[in-house]
Amino acid sequence: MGTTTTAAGRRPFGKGKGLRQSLATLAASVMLATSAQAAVPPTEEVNTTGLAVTDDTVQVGILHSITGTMAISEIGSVQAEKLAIKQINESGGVLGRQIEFIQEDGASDWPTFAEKTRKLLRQDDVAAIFGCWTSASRKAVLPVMEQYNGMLYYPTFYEGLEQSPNVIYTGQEATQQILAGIDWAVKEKGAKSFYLLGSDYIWPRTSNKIARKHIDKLGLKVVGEEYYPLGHTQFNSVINKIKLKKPDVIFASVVGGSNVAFYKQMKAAGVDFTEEDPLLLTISVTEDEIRGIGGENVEGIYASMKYFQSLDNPNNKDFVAAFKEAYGDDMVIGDVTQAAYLGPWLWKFAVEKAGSFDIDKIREVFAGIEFDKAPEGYVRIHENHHLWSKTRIGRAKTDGQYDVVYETQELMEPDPFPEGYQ
Amino acid sequence: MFDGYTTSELMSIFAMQGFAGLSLFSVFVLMALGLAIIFGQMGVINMAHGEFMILGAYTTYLTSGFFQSYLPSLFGGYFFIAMILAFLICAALGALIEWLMIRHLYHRPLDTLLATWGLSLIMQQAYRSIFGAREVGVDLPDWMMGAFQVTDLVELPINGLFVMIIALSIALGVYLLMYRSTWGKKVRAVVQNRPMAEAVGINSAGVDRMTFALGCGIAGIAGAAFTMIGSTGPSSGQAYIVDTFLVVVFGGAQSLIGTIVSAFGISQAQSTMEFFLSGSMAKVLTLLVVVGILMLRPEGLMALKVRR
Amino acid sequence: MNAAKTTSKDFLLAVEGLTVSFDGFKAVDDLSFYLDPKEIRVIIGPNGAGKTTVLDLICGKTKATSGSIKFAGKELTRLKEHQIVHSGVGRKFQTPSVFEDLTVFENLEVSYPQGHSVMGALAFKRDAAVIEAVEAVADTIFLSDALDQPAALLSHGQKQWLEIGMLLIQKPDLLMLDEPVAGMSVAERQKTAELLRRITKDHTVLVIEHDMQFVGDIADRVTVMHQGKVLSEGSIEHVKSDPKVIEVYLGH
Amino acid sequence: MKSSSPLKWFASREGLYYLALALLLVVILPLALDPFRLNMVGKYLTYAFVAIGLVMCWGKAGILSLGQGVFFGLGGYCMAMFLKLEASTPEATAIQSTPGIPDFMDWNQLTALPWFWEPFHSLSFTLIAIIAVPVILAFVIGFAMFTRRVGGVYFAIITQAIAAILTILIIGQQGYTGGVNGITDLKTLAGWDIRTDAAKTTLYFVCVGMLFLCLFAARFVQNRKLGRILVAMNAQENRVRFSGYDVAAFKIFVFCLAAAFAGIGGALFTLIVGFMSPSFIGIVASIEMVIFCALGGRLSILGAVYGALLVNAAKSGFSESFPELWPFAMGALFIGVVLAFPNGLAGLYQSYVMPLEERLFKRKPKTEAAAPAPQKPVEKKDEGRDYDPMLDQYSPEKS
Repeated sequence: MGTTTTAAGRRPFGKGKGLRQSLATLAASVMLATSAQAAVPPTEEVNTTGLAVTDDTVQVGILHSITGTMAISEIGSVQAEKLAIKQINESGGVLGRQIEFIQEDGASDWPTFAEKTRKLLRQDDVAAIFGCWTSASRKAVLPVMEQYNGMLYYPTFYEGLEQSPNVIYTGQEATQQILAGIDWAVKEKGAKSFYLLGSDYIWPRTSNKIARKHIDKLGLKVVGEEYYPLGHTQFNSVINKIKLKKPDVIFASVVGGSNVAFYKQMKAAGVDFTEEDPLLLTISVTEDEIRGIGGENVEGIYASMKYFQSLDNPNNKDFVAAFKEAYGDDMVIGDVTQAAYLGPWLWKFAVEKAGSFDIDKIREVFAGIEFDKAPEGYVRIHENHHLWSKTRIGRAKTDGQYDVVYETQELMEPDPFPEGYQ
Repeated sequence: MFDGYTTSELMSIFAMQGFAGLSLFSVFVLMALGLAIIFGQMGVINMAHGEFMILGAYTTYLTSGFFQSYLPSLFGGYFFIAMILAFLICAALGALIEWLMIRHLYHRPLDTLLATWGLSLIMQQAYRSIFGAREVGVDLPDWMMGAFQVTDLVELPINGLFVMIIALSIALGVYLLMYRSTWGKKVRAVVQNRPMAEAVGINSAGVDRMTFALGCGIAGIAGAAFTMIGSTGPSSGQAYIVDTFLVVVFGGAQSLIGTIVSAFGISQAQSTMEFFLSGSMAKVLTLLVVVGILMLRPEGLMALKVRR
Repeated sequence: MNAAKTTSKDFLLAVEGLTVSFDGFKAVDDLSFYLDPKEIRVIIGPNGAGKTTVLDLICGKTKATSGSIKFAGKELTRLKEHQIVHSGVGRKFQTPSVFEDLTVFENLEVSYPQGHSVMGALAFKRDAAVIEAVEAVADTIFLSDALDQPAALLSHGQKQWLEIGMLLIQKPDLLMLDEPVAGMSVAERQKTAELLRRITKDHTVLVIEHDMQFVGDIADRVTVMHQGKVLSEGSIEHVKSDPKVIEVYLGH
Repeated sequence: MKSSSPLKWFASREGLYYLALALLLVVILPLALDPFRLNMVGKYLTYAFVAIGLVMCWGKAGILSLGQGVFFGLGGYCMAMFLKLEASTPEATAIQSTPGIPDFMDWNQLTALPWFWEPFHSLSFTLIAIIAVPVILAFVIGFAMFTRRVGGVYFAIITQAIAAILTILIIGQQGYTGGVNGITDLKTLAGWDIRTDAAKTTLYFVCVGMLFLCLFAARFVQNRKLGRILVAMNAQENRVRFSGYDVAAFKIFVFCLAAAFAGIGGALFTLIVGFMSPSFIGIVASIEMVIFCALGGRLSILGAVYGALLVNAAKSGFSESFPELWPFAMGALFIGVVLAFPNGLAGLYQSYVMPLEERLFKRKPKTEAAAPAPQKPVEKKDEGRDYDPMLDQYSPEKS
C-alpha cells in the first residue's frame, strides 16, 4: 500500500472489509507502551533517511496559526498536541527517544503554511508534522508533503475528497459526521424535511451535498439550501425563509464569527431551540465555539461529531483533567482539540510498530494502528489514512457543554470518496 | 416559492422580512454615522472604525461581567451603563489618537487611511493579547432576548427593535448636534472655511479633536449595540469595514441625510435580494450595484452641487 | 496668431446667453459678450460678481447650465478641457499654479504643445525646437537666468510670470488671466504690465483684475460684471463714469 | 536625461543603484541562501512587482488603489488555470467521474470544462492573458472612474470594495474557481516540473529577470515626459488639464501599467509558490501591498523592491520568533511610514547616506550640478515628494 503514491493510486486503498473482520484481524497488533521500554535501538537502524533523530531525541514539527484570523481556532490544537507530546515523553518517549518539537506559525496564510512545511521537512528534517486546520492550509501543504515525503497528522473534521499517502486524518471526514447525524434525526426525531445552511466555502458545500444525497436516498425532502459569505453577520432574511419553509431540521454548517450572529439572531427571532421546532443539527459548533456564542443562545441545539468534552469514559476523564491542569480550569475542549491530541499518539504507535522513524516504513504499518486510550474511546487507522470512530450526538446546555444523547453502536467507517454521494 | 401558503402567512412573512430590512438598516446607520461624521466633516478616513466598534463591544462585555459579579440585582439595566461607558471610552481613545496621529495628517487623506489601518492592526492584536483570540460571549439581560409577538405569526425580535431605537436616537442626536447646536455650527464653519473659522476665534484644533472623538464614541455605542446581534472578537471589526465605507461614500460624503438614505437603500436592496437569492450572491450583487452606481455618480446620492 | 475668422461677426470669442446655476443660485446669469481678435479685455466687478466663474466656463472647468461659447467658430461648451486648450484657449489661475517640483525649464517644457497624448508623452524628446521655444519664452517672462531652478524657489511674482509663460509656449489665440498682479510688489507690477503689453501684440487677452490703475494701463475695453450679469461695457473712461457702476462700487 | 551609451549609464549614480540591486539579487542572495530561503526571497520579489506598480500609480500619480491584490490575483489565477489544466490530464484524473477536468470541478459535479477555462489549455494565450486580463479590468475601472474625476479616497474605497466582491465571488463559485482553497496541486509548466529545487532556483532567476524588465519599463516611463506629467498631475491636476492634457487618459494609463506589473507578479507567485488562492486578492492582502511601496519610499521604484523584500522578510522573521508581536510591528510600520518618514527608505537614504557618500567620494563637478536641488522648506503642504534619488534624472542637461 505504501508504494501507491501516485494520485491515481489514492482511491484504491480499498474500502474496508467491514468492521468485524478488521477488528478481528487487527486487534492482535495492538501494543501499548509495553514494547517501547525495551533496549533503545541504535539510531542508524531506526532512521535511515536522515531525519532529525539522535540517540535520545527525535524532532517533530507543530504547524498551526498562532497569529491571524485562524489563531482562534488553532490554539486548542497546539495545546492538545503539546500535551500529548509531554505525556508521551513522560511515559518514556518514542523508541526510547524524547520528543522535541519545533513550532512554526502558519499565520493564517496558506503560502506561509507551505513555506514552513518546506522548512520543517528540508531544514529541520522533522519526523512528523502535527498541524493545519483549514482545508486551504492543508491543500497548500499537501504538495510539499508529497514532494519531500513527510507525514502530516491533520486534526480537523473536513470535507473528505482526499486521501494522501502523506497525511493521517485524525478528524472525521464528512460522511462520518453527516450520515449518522441525519439518520439519528430521522429515526429518533422523526424528521421529514431539512433546511441546509452554511458558510460559503468548500466544507459546508460538500457537507450539504452529502447531506442532500442522503436525505434524497431516505426519500425525505430538502426545502432550502443557503450559503453566506464567511464573516457575514446578518441572518434575518434566512431566518424568515426558514420560518416560511418550516423545516423539521435546520442542518447548519456556519463557521466563525457568523456563528455567533446566526445563533443570537435566531434566538432573538423567537426561535427556542429547546422546543425542537425546528430542530437544529449542527456539524460546526464545538464547545470552543459556544464560548463565543454564549450558552444561553444555543441551548437545545444538537451537534453531530465524534467527541464532546462531557463524554463519560475513564480515558476522557484523565484527558480533560490533564488538559485543565496544563492550561487552566476554564479551558474547554472541542472535537478538533481532541483529534489533535490523537496525532502524536498515533504516530508513536506507528513508529514503534514499524520499529523505525522512516516515513515509508511507518506508512506500511498504519492500517490497523489502534489507540484504545483515546479520549473519545477507541480509534483505529483505516487503510485510507482516516480513522474509524464513533459519531455522537450532543445536546447543548446553557453552561456551554453538550449532553451526549446518542452514539453510534459501531465505529463509522471513514469514506472520503463516498460513492453515490458525489 | 410561495405555493401552498395562505395569504396571511405570506403577509406575515413579508412583514417580518420588511422588519429584517429595517434592522439591517439600523445596523448600517449605527455603523456609518460615526464614520460619516469623521469622513464627511474632517475628510479623514478612519480604517480603525471597526476596531473602535469592537472596543465598545468589549466594554459592554466587561460591564456585563462586572454587574454579574457585583451588582446582580441591577443586571437588567446594565446595558445602558455599558453604552455610556462605551461612548466615553471610545471617545477618549479617539481624542488621544487624534492628538497623537490624526492632527498631523489633515489634508493627506490617503495617509490617514494608511495610518489608521496600522492603528487597526495594533488594536486587534491588543484585543487578542488582553481578551484572548476567541470571541467572548456577552451575556444579555433576559428582557432583551426573545421576540415581541405581534400576531400569531409575526414576531419581532426585541433586540432588533432595540438596535433600531438606538440607531434612530443617535441619528437624531447627531442631527441636532450638528445642525442645531453652537458646536455643530463651529464644526461646519471649520469644514467650510478653516482659516476664516480660526479668524473669528473658533479653536479649530479643538473642534477637530471633538469631532473625531464624537465619531469614535458613536462607533463605541454601535459596538455595544452589536453585542446583541453579532460576535465580539479581536477581528470582528473587519467584517464591517467595506459595508460601512460604501454606505458613507454612497450617501455622499458630507451629507448625514445622504448617509441615512444610502443605508436605507443598501439595506433594503440587500435584504430583498437575500430573500430571493442565495446569501453570497445577494451580497455580491448588492456590492456590484453600489459600486456601479458610484461609478456613474461618483459624488454619491446626496452631495451638494457646489462650485469646485 | 492667425485667428481663423470664421464666425459670422468675426469675433474671436462670442459668449451668448451663458448661464450657470449652483443649486438654484445663478452665479452667471444670461451673460453675453464678444471679443475681437487681438483685443485686451478686462473684466472687473465686486467680489462674487461671477468673474472667475466666467473664465471657468470658457475653459471648461465648470459646465454651463445653458448658453453658448463660440471660439473661432467652435462651440466650446461641449468640449473637454484639454480639447479647449488644443483649440487655442489658455488659462492662468488666480493663485499661481506651477509645478513646484519641476524646474522652470521643465515647467515650460511640459506645457510645450507637443506630446500631449499618452503615447506622445512617452515618445516625446527634448529636441532643439523645444529648447529654442523654451528659451524664447523664458526670455519674454524675465526668467532666462532661472531656467534650472526648481519652480518652488521662485518668488510669488516670478511664479505668476512662469504660469503666463506656460500659457505662451502653447501659442494660444486667447489668453485668460485671473488677477495676474495680485500680491505683487510695485516693481513686479510694472514689469507685468510690460509683459502683458508684449504679449498682446499677437494674442487676444481676457483679464480679471481689481487694480484700476493697472486696468487703465492695459485695457482696450472693460466689462463690468455684477451679480452674474454685464453691468456696463466700454472704454475705461466710459465705465468709470457709468452711474450704474458708481452705484455698485460706491453705493453701498 | 539620455545617456549616450549604456556603459556610461552604469557608471552614473543611478546605474550604480541598479547594479547594486542586481548584485544583491543575482549574486549575493543566491550564494548566501539555501534553495529554501532563496525560494522565499523569490516569493517576496513577486510582491515587488505590485509595489513598483504602486510607486507609479500612487507615489507618482497620487492614485491610491487598495485593490492591487485583484490584479495580482488575476495574473496568478490565469497562470494557475493553465498549470491546473496541465496537471489534470485524463490519465492523472482517471479516478474522477469526469476525467480530464480539474479535481475541484469534479467534486462540484461539473461534467465539462467551463468555457472560460478552455483557452487556458494554450500557453501562449495564458501568457497574454496574464497581462491582458488585469489590464482590461483596470481599464474598465479606470475609464469609469477617472473620466468622472473620481479620485483620492473615493477611488481607494471603491477599489477596496472591488477586492471584496472578487473574493466573495471566487469563494462562492468554487466549482469554477476552486473556492477558498484556491487552485492547488500544480505540478508542471509545459512538461517542466516546477516543484524541484532546481526548478525553483531557475524560477527565482526568471523572477529576478522579469523584475528588472519591469524596473526598466517603470524607469523608462518615469524618465519620459509622461513621468513628469504624472508627478505634475498629482500636485496640480488642473494646471496639467489646462495645459492641454487629458488627465483621465494618463491616469488610466498608469493604473493599467500598475495592473500589468501586478499581473506579472501574480503569475510568478503562482509558479514559485505552487498555488493560488483568494486570500491574496482580498482587502488585507491588498493593503499590505501598499506598505511595501510606502516603506521603500513611495516615489522610488528601486525602493519598492527593497520595501517588499524587507517587510516580507521581517514578517517571516517575526512570525518565527515573536508571532504575537508581528501585528504590532506591522501596525507601527504603517503609522511610522506615514508620520515619521513619509519618503520611506529612499528618503532616509537620501537624507543620511547620500551626504556621507558626497563626502567620501568627492563628486565630480558634472554630477554636482545634477545633485538634488537645494533643500526646500520641507514643512510645506507637500506630501514629501521632493527627494527621490531618481528625480535628479530630470535635471536638464541642455545638450
